[in-house]
Amino acid sequence: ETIGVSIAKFDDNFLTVLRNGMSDYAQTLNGVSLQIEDAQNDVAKQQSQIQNFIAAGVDAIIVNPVDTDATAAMSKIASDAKIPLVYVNRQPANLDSLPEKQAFVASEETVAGTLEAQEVCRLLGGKGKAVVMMGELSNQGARMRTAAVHDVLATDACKGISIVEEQTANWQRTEGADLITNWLSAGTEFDAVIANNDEMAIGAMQALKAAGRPMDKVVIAGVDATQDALAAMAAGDLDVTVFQNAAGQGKGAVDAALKLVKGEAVEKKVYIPFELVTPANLKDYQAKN
Amino acid sequence: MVSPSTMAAVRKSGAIPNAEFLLTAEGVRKEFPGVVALDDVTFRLKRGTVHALMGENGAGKSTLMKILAGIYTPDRGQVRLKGVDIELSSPLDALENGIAMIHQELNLMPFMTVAENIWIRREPKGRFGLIDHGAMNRQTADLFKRLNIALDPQALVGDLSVANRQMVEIAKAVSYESDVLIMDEPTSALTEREVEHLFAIIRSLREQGIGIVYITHKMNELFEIADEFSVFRDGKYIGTHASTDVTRDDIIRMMVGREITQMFPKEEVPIGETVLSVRNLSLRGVFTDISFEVRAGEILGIAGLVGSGRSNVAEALFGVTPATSGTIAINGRDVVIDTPTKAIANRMAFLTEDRKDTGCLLILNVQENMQIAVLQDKFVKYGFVQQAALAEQCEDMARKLRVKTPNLDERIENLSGGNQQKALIGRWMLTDPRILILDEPTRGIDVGAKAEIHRLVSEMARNGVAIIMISSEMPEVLGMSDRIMVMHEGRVTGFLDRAEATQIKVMELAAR
Amino acid sequence: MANNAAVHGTSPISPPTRRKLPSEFNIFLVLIAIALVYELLGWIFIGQSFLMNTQRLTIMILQVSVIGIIAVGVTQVIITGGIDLSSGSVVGMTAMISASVAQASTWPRAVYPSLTDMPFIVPIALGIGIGLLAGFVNGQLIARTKIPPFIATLGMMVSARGISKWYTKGQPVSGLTDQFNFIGTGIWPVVVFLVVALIFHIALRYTRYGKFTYAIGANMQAARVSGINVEGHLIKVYAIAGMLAGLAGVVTAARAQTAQSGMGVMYELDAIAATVIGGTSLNGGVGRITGTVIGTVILGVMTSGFTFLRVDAYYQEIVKGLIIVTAVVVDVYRQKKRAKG
Amino acid sequence: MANNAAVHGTSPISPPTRRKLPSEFNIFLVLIAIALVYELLGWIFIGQSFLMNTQRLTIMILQVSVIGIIAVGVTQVIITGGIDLSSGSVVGMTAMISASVAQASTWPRAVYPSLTDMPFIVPIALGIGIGLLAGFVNGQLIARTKIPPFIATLGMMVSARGISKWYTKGQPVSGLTDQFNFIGTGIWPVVVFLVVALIFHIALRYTRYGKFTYAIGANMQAARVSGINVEGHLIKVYAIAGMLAGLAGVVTAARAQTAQSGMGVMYELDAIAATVIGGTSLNGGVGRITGTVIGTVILGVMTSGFTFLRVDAYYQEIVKGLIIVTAVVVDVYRQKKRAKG
Ligand SMILES: Nc1ncnc2c1ncn2[C@@H]1O[C@H](COP(=O)(O)OP(=O)(O)OP(=O)(O)O)[C@@H](O)[C@H]1O
Ligand SMILES: Nc1ncnc2c1ncn2[C@@H]1O[C@H](COP(=O)(O)OP(=O)(O)OP(=O)(O)O)[C@@H](O)[C@H]1O
Ligand SMILES: [Mg+2]
Ligand SMILES: [Mg+2]
Repeated sequence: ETIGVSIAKFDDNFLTVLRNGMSDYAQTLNGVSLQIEDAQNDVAKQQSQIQNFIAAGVDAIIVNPVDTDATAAMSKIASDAKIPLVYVNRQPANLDSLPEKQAFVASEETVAGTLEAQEVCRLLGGKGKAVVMMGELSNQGARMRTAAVHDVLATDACKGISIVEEQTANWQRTEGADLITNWLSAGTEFDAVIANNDEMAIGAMQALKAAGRPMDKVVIAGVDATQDALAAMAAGDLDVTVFQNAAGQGKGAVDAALKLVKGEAVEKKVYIPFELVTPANLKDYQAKN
Repeated sequence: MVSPSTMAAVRKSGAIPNAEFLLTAEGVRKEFPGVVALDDVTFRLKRGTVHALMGENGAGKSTLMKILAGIYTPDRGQVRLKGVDIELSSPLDALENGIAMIHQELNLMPFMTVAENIWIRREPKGRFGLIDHGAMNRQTADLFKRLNIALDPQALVGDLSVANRQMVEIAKAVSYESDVLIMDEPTSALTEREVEHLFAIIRSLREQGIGIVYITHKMNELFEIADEFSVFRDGKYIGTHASTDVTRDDIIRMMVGREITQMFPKEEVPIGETVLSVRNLSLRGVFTDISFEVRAGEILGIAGLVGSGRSNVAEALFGVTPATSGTIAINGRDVVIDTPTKAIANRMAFLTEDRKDTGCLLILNVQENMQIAVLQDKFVKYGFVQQAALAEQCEDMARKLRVKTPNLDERIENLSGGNQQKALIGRWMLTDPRILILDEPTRGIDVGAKAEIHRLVSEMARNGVAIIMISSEMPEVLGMSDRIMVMHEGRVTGFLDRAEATQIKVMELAAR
Repeated sequence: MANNAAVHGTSPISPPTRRKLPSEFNIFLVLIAIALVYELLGWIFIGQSFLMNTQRLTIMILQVSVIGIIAVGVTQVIITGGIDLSSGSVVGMTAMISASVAQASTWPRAVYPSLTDMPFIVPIALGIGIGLLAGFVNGQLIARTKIPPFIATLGMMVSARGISKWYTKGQPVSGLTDQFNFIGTGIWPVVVFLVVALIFHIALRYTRYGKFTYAIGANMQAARVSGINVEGHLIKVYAIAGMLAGLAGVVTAARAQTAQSGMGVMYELDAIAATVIGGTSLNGGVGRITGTVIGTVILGVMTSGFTFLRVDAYYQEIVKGLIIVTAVVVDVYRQKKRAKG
Repeated sequence: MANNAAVHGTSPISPPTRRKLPSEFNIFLVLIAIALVYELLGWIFIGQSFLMNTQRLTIMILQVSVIGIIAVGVTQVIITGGIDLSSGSVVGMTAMISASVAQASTWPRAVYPSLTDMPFIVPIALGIGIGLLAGFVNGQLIARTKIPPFIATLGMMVSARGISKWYTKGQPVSGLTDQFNFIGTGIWPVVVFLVVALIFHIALRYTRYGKFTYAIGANMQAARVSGINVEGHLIKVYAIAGMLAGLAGVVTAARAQTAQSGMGVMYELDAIAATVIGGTSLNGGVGRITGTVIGTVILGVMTSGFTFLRVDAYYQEIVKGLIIVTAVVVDVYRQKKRAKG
């Protein structure tokens, strides 16, 4: 079987792990080949890729949506062509009305924000000042994680933590570092950095070090548990991250697609859980991702 | 065949081959798409002479010179430098072998200083191998002193007038201390005074044994400066003679292949009502208090030295750079003209002095060039251009003006300068103007075409058009004008009637 | 033609009768060549025809129709000797704004709950209008302040992207009415593209608007002296380019059935590439819409071909860059050769 | 000008000594103005000084030093009348490639396990070399095939981005040696930027390389007939621009202590903006490195100011676009005024 895969963005660390998980898994299966395309964060390009897949006669399609609100149109195109479709990682807006032979495999974004914020809250003892670094503003993951952070910090246990600054660093490490430096130079004081992803958290960490701030005075939290992040945690610089099982999602998506091709039944929603990573359980994750 | 670099090395060593001719070209052929620019052409330059090249526009003069200067390579034929066969494949080859050229079009870098322009690629170096700007400026000052040029070495070339830029080109060419100096129409932007200056320079170079090729369309210059001349026609070599052996009419016959009886076919036509009347027109810092009138059928010539502000007055009249004060009245009614669009609406037309910068749409074809002004208010219905009717008009006009082109779809940049000029005159004649302003209408134009343009201007005057003609060529102003207005440094210094006007009187007013 | 020469020439050198092919012909050959290479490789490696597949033929053009709509405007701008870097951002901005008044009342999170279920003409007109406005601002800046088009439109590019992010604080705008979505379905985007191309093909070749556009690009100063209101005309051209980018934004939103602030990123470069591949000169004065259409189709064919041949995504971009360059090199080379021969 | 008229006349009057301000002076005033506005707003709204803060002064320049390094190369390209769209992608590509030979042996997943713990000079030289090569290819394309620089470098932009994604299949390259990371720490990037700027400031003003660069941009035909090897020189200029983009890539990787294929996206536009804000003309022939440095600093001051004044992220881009345009408008306006007065 040939499966066409459209990934929102190739140069995204997390999605790279997911993509590789997928192709590594496909190689272990006999007669399954993947045609992976880069949608370059462009909804229209993604839609076109699906149509190109259909024209090329693939057996199934896996989509990591650029824009989760644009999935209705894609679902329709695939179901009109009677080709199975699996969404991965990002939750399609039409999840509750997915046509026949379509499914969704992911983790719940809000969980990432929640786990991250709860751990920060715990480490701070429910009191202090935090800064929030957001991913690209147009990205759903960024918005949902940020919203979850707000929700957690609004709970009774964590009300004592105030968000003193909130800005975007576009998922980027250097932008994260520059943002922190700009804040420090403005005299902003904070006890925790809550970042939407690890890259920005690492940038924050670098900037704080460069400014000579002791790392044990600041709680730094990210999401993804990338190799760099785990290394930083091992060094004692990063305090919190959240493991999203990218490879697991990729494998799940391929499995679901193959089942749909064979006409077997598949759950509409397959959730791969997020897992909190702290220095305590760091060792369990160093071999993953 | 000897390589250019070997020859250059020989020249540097000071060895002087004793050949009769400095530079020769034999059997040269050069083709451009659709045009044979040169066909089996021969040219020989003796040392210590000024050799003029004559020929109509498009005869191939510049093309031959560009071959000698290493810019084009000939399709066929042989170039010999001091008796040695050589293939010049770049301008650098030519320069290093002692061939320098002043091009027909100015070739300067406007944002660089005079000194930087002159010494480009040969800048004096000082400490650490860095360029020594002080030395470069001193070198320039020395050169200017030798050539008696009064220019600031540190001025930006872009701030200079066309005439002064031409002087910079001349100084630059001289600075190469070459054996052969090619000058392609160096005086087309100069007035009498700088021309005299240039001739002095040329004479002293000739005495040093340098061979000079001199291209011009001005007959009088030929007899004043050239020792011998060669004539080309339609890319073919016609002949070479000593300039003392022939008369002006002989040369014209060789160039054009027919007689031109009347150089300035000015007709006496009845002068009508006042069409244009200008009162106290001023443009701050440029010209002041210009007042004059032009009547139907009248040709008003404007004379003056280069930089006297004649072109600026024309531009102000046409709304290109509107005047800051003063009034313009047409047929007795005051009008406000602050854009060319309004000028055209008032049935004015303006042939600008710089064909390349403000005239031709170089990459468009001849018809597109001719029709652009008339489209302002004619041949357009509901926004659509009435192509068929317009094409016919353009064909007619091109035929009437004898524009030499394969067809009207030809890019105008492939036409010779004179034919470009005729097409531009056609552009304005199509608008059926009642006031026509011509700024240097025959600059760089050959004798035949010049006579034709003059005939056309006369014809328009006969049809009642009021004409203003700016010209730096004295015979042209004297020959064509009913009245001459003379300007000096932005002011009018006097008017002369056709009957009383002489070269001396005009010069007196112009230099006052 | 040969007759004319005799008429105009004072001495009739009869020119070699040159049969003139339109300049887009070159690039059309490049298109055919690319398609044939794919066809051949298809038979060899995939055992399928590349071209004999209506679905593929449709998607080839469908996927670039938005780029094509923009490119029609960009072509006009480039013919005047300018450039428009803002079109991609204007697509994003107009997609957001027009979608925000195209939402169905059934959608729970409408941007303007009181403006739901509008007739489809309202969001379309609004999108086009906003695009027009953005283009008008570009034109005003360029014509009045004389700053380089590159900078004026770069400023607009950055600002318009900012506006589209700010407009709903990054939230996508979804739940659009079926009426509105309709123009994005099936081959409607292709139809819109071709109609727009046809209109401006005619406008450029047969109207005064077109003649003035070329004249300004060929020599702005000469155009001014010939009576053209250069400033006014430039404003028109940039406004039209903006309007078309606005239309492209509407089509993009309708096609995705949602609007998102990141829409249209880098489209300006694809549109410029399509235009230049199609033979329009970045120096101004030269270019045709037919060429631009072919250039656009080349981009589409290339993309479909990659998927068809299962070219690894990592190589696609590398090869895409090569093809863009090669197409223009071939064009330059053939033109030079024709000029010589 | 009244004076000048006399100068240009034939009568040899000695020219009035004109006191000349360098043309970057305007833009320096713009920089001061922006800084003062922030200072003022700072006291009013934040109750703090904007400028009296060494940390902020450092980050202002640090955050744009990579852009600045690129802009030094881009300035030279633009002076020749060209453009370089590939610099951002070249940053990404060289960051990836140089980082891949800068990994420490302690890192478990090195790209080339046999090439770990290399002396820092190896990755730096490799990065610069790859950049040089990319620029050389740009130059060759432009000089030999005569395709427009916009297209040649657009092709390189797309291809180089493709290469950086393909190189490790999108995997980031981390675990770099401390030696290598060192040049990205502290104010080293600023030092690199300023040294590069100084070198090319001297090169442009006091060497033949510089004179040729200006001459080609001012009038390519004139440069050619003056004996300059225009093609050869253009290749040099593009190669140098590529080399500086390569250096910028190395610094970026060292600063982030990792390399990712998405690095440097859109940097080319920031670099061009800095260059043009600094007074370099896109028409060629005019421009100075000092201006470019000021233009770069303006971008940095602007960004820091936004954070300082807590400008909402959604508005930042909108305002950034406005500032870019305004800076150039002010410059154009002041130059016109000086030309008149
Ligand atoms: N680059 C070119 N491409 C095409 N045709 C050209 C080119 N250069 C010159 N020609 C043509 O070659 C012929 C000779 O041109 P050339 O410039 O040598 O004439 P010329 O004698 O110098 O004329 P003028 O007195 O007008 O300067 C003309 O018909 C001209 O149109
Ligand atoms: N755009 C300009 N910038 C600077 N100086 C200018 C400009 N235009 C004209 N001048 C100067 O104004 C003066 C008048 O120029 P103008 O061209 O009107 O003179 P002219 O008598 O027509 O001379 P020419 O025969 O060279 O055309 C000259 O000194 C010229 O250098
Ligand atoms: Mg000539
Ligand atoms: Mg004049």
